[in-house]
Amino acid sequence: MSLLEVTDLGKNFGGLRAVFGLSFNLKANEILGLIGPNGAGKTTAFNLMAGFIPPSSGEVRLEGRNIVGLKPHSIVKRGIARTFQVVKPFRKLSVLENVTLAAFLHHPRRAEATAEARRILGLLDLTDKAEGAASDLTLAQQKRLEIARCLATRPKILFLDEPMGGLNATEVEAACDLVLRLRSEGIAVILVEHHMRAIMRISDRVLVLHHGVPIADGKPEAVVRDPDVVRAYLGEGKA
Amino acid sequence: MKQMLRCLLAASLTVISSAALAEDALKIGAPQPMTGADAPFGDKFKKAYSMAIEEINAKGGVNGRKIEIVIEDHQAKNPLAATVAEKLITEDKVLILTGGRASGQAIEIASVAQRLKTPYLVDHPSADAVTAKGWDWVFRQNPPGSIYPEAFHKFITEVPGAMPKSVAVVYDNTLFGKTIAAATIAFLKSKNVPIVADEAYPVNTLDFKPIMTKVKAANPDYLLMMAVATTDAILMTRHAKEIGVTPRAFVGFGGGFGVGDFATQLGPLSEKVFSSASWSGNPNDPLTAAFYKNYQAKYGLHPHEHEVEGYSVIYVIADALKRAKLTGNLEADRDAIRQALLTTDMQTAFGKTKFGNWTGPNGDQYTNQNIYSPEHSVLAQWRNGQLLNVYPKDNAETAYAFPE
Amino acid sequence: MEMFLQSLVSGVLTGTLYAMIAVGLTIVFGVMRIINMAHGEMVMLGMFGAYWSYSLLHLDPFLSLLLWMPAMFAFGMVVYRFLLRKIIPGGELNSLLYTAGLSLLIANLALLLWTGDYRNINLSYGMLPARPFGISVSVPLAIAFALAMVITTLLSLFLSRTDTGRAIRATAQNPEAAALMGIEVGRIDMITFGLGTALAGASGVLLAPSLYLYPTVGEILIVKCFVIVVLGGLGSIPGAIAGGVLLGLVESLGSVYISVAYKDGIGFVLFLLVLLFRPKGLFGVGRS
Amino acid sequence: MPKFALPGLLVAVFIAAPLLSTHSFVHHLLIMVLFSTLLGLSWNLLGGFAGQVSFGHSAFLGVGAYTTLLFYLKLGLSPWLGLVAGGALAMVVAVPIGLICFRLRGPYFSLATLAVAEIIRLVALNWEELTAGPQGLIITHLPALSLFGQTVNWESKLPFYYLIALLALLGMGLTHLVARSRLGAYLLAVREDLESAEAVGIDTVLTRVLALALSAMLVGLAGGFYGLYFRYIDPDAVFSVALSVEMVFIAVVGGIATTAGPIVGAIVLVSISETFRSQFQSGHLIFYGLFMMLVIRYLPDGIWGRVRLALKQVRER
Repeated sequence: MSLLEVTDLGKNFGGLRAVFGLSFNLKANEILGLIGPNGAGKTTAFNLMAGFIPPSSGEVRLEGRNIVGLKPHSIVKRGIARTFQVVKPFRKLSVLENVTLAAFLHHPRRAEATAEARRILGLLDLTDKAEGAASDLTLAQQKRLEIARCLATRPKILFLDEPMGGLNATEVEAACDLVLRLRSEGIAVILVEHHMRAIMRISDRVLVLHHGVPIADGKPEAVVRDPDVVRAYLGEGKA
Repeated sequence: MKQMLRCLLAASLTVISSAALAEDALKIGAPQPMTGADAPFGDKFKKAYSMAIEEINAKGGVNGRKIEIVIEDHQAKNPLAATVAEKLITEDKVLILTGGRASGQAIEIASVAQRLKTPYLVDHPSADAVTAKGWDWVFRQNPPGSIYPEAFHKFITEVPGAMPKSVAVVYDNTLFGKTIAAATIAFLKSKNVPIVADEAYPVNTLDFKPIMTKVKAANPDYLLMMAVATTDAILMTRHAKEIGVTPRAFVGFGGGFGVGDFATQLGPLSEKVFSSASWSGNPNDPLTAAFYKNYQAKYGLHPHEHEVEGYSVIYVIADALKRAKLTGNLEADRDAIRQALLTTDMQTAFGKTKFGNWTGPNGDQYTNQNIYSPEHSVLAQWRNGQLLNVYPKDNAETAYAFPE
Repeated sequence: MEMFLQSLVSGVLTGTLYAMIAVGLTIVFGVMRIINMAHGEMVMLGMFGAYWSYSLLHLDPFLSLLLWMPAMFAFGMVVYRFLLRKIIPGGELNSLLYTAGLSLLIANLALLLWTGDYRNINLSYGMLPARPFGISVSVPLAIAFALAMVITTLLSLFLSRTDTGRAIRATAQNPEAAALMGIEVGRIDMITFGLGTALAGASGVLLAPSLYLYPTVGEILIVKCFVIVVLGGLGSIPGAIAGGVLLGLVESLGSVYISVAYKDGIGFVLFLLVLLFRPKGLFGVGRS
Repeated sequence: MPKFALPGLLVAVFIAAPLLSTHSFVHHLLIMVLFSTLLGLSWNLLGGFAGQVSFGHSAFLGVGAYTTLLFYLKLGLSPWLGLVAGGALAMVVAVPIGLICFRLRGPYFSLATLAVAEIIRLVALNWEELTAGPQGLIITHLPALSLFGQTVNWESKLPFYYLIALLALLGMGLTHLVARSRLGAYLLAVREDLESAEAVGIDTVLTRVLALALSAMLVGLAGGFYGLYFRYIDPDAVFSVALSVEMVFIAVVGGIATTAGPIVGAIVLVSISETFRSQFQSGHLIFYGLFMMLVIRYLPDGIWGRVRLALKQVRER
């Protein structure tokens, strides 16, 4: 049984078809790259699966149970955590408090939640920033903070929305290493990313969306050679 | 914490300092709205009180002592009315309270006065409850709300052919509007007059045309209108006429139907509109006529109901103060004033005043309510921009006329 | 049928005037994210302006629009420049409470200066209503309606055809981007607040011959105004117009066919219903 | 400092305060201060901590006040029981209101709460069989209460003072507990960003409804106190928009999302309005408005918020 099974997921905004017929499986410990040109519906797909937007059709099964219709927080409780394309830390709160809030999910007592948060900050190299305000972090640090928040909810699957966006080369490297390390700790990852080199390096599989419709699904090397994908990226008539 | 104490200290100091004024004058307290939407009324009463007090003090005061009025602003808010009543009684040490302006505030003041054993002579608030709760320290000169339609009831019963064949009743959903509507609807029902429209509107309605279209469709013989707000009274009449409601008679209940603005703003539309009020002024009475003249001379304004009430209540208080044996002991003096009020029997610009216990038309058991209240009710009619009393006959300045 | 038509006409006429007050509030919100609690007082000032120029200078209130709109525009800019500018970065709640303080200040100053007496303007041509098709239409209200239409049209032309107007719309959509594009957001804020105040003043002038004026009249107008603006979608001008007319209609039809006593309640229920199905109002898209 | 020093001191001050003066009007002012404190505290739980700015809190005040008085006047039950029932009912009423209004955000939420409060006011005004409509409810006599063998006479001020002191302490205690608990942390998260809060597993609707319910309970109790102390309620007085706005003022002047802010705000606002009123018969609201503007302009975090910030800076130096 797959960890996550998505069947025929779709969403219409008014008359606009944002996502259509999205189906795929995610195995435990897998890293799936979700790519596609701007406006292909990647973030919408995240929002649908994580419960932030109700889908118009389709099913999302986590360990065999349909999670469509659940609120985002219950989906988090069941093991799917996400980050945001534009980072959304709790700006006025400290870094530690940001993570503590997430750790409360499994540790109702404040002392325990704080201890857990400190542990996770340590894993992500943010310990020395713990007491500072989240808004004072660099972008790369804020992206790590969001991942730290996710980890504190003990996810089975992580949805990362452009974790490398806006980062420099060294930071991208570090982010790739981080994702691989998370996988080694038993977390499956779906990431939306434009940084193709990073995708090629860390993904086990790549799924390509175009105009909301999946057009390719397979090994990274195979997918980038797929004529449909090339056409989608370069535009009609160029291939 | 320090800051807290300092503020408290500051608050209590203000209280104490303001209490130390004018030791020997006899003090009357009056909570009134001096700010906020009701401020014009507070101002009317202030002018009226001051005039009466100047007159009395000019003639040597009460038993040689001057009288003084202490006005406190309650912003037309009930909790503040209780606050300032408390302050006037315990800090300013007034002998008696008057004023209040609206019924909600009057009930708060009455409740405080009763608890702190200080007489409260009500001059204007008209809710029946003020004198119907058995509060024996509370007196009222003006008639309660349910008396407003009294003259109208007499008129339709006694004048041949005046009994309406059907009525539409339009009233505001305040205590004032509802009390009068209830009293008159009960009376009309007892006379088997069909009520063809019964509409309660919120105060400060900007557009009466929809309601009046409905009234027009019901085609009533009489249109009865109740309004606590002057603006509603005028706008309602205007819209009724503009829509083309054509009953045999328009009858208004409430101060707004009797003020000069009613005629100046409505022009010909005001012609022959009736106003049934607890008090419409009886210019045939020499005291009232003199007050009108003096007030006009002093302030350059034409006084109405509020001013007469405020002016004459001071005379009632001065009369009680004169008869009470004052010893300088506050508690004993307040009780003496209460005793004196119980035996008040006098004539003022407002009419006759004598307090007693009796039963109102809606079944309320009044305590210390002016027993002449039913006689104060007058039916007046607008004629060529002038409000003239038409009924009962004793007060009439001219004969009543039905519109063609 | 006559009853229905009459309430319809009444509703549209009053609704349009509501709408015009609301438009001023909504553009200020759209650009500056301020809920201006003193907006009702600006309407009140417009009403008193019309009253004084009528009673002292015998200027027809509708003509005095030419005097009071620019005056209120300048007044709004002054208020922005000296009182509001520093407050806006403090967030929505603070600016809301600040303008609530301002509204108390203005209303009570007016009370002190002009007393709380009820005043009105009696126009010679306003005594009797016009009666097209047997429906009673008050003449001053009809003139006000027409002028409100003209002003709103001019406003939308200004916003779509002029550079300043376009800059205002850009700032409303995204102040950061507008600033990057070289728009002086501070100047645009000042002009917008002036514009909002001028519109409030103009609606005051237009309403003056039909309503009573007194210093605290703003209170009853502002709550209605909020309902309209939120109903239509904060920041949306077409929304404010639709919301105003809708509220006017609901109040007038509701008081005939449902209950006058619940007239205001019907408006609020409608308001909640609309928000439940469209949480950002009828025309709301807005930025989150 | 030992753990119970500060609360102990606070309780001591509350007990001692009225004994410093024999003026019953000073007692009245103290009661007004604590009543305002309770209002500010309750608004602050929702508006300050959770950032959900309600303009309709008088709805719960009214529910509390009507429940208390109806318990006594219509059912003949003890008004003290009614007070508790009022708080409880306000809490119950808050749940559906929350579920409706929390679908909305920011100013939309604020105005929806105002609309709900106005609708409830109109119902209270027109449902005469239950509420007596605009006539309101009047208490002419409060039965003496027997407490620990002592007879408590409600004609004097002190029993009311200690009652409201108890309620205010309850409010402060509750605020303190919430601020330190998981719920308090969740409220801050909700205030900062609803989507992020959901993303870390916080049920944002439940969290907000909970905050509203607690807040409504406190303001419901305050309403019950209002009814018993002022002895007269009518729909326009207890369901008023002005009262809702006053609650916001108290919390903001004192300092949003703090435990001590509302009491500071209440002391300052009551003192200011008393002082200005006794100095100027009319026009004193001008100064009140000016004061509000100055506080927000120069102390945007409120008076207590500013003091706390200063203390923190001193400590860090």
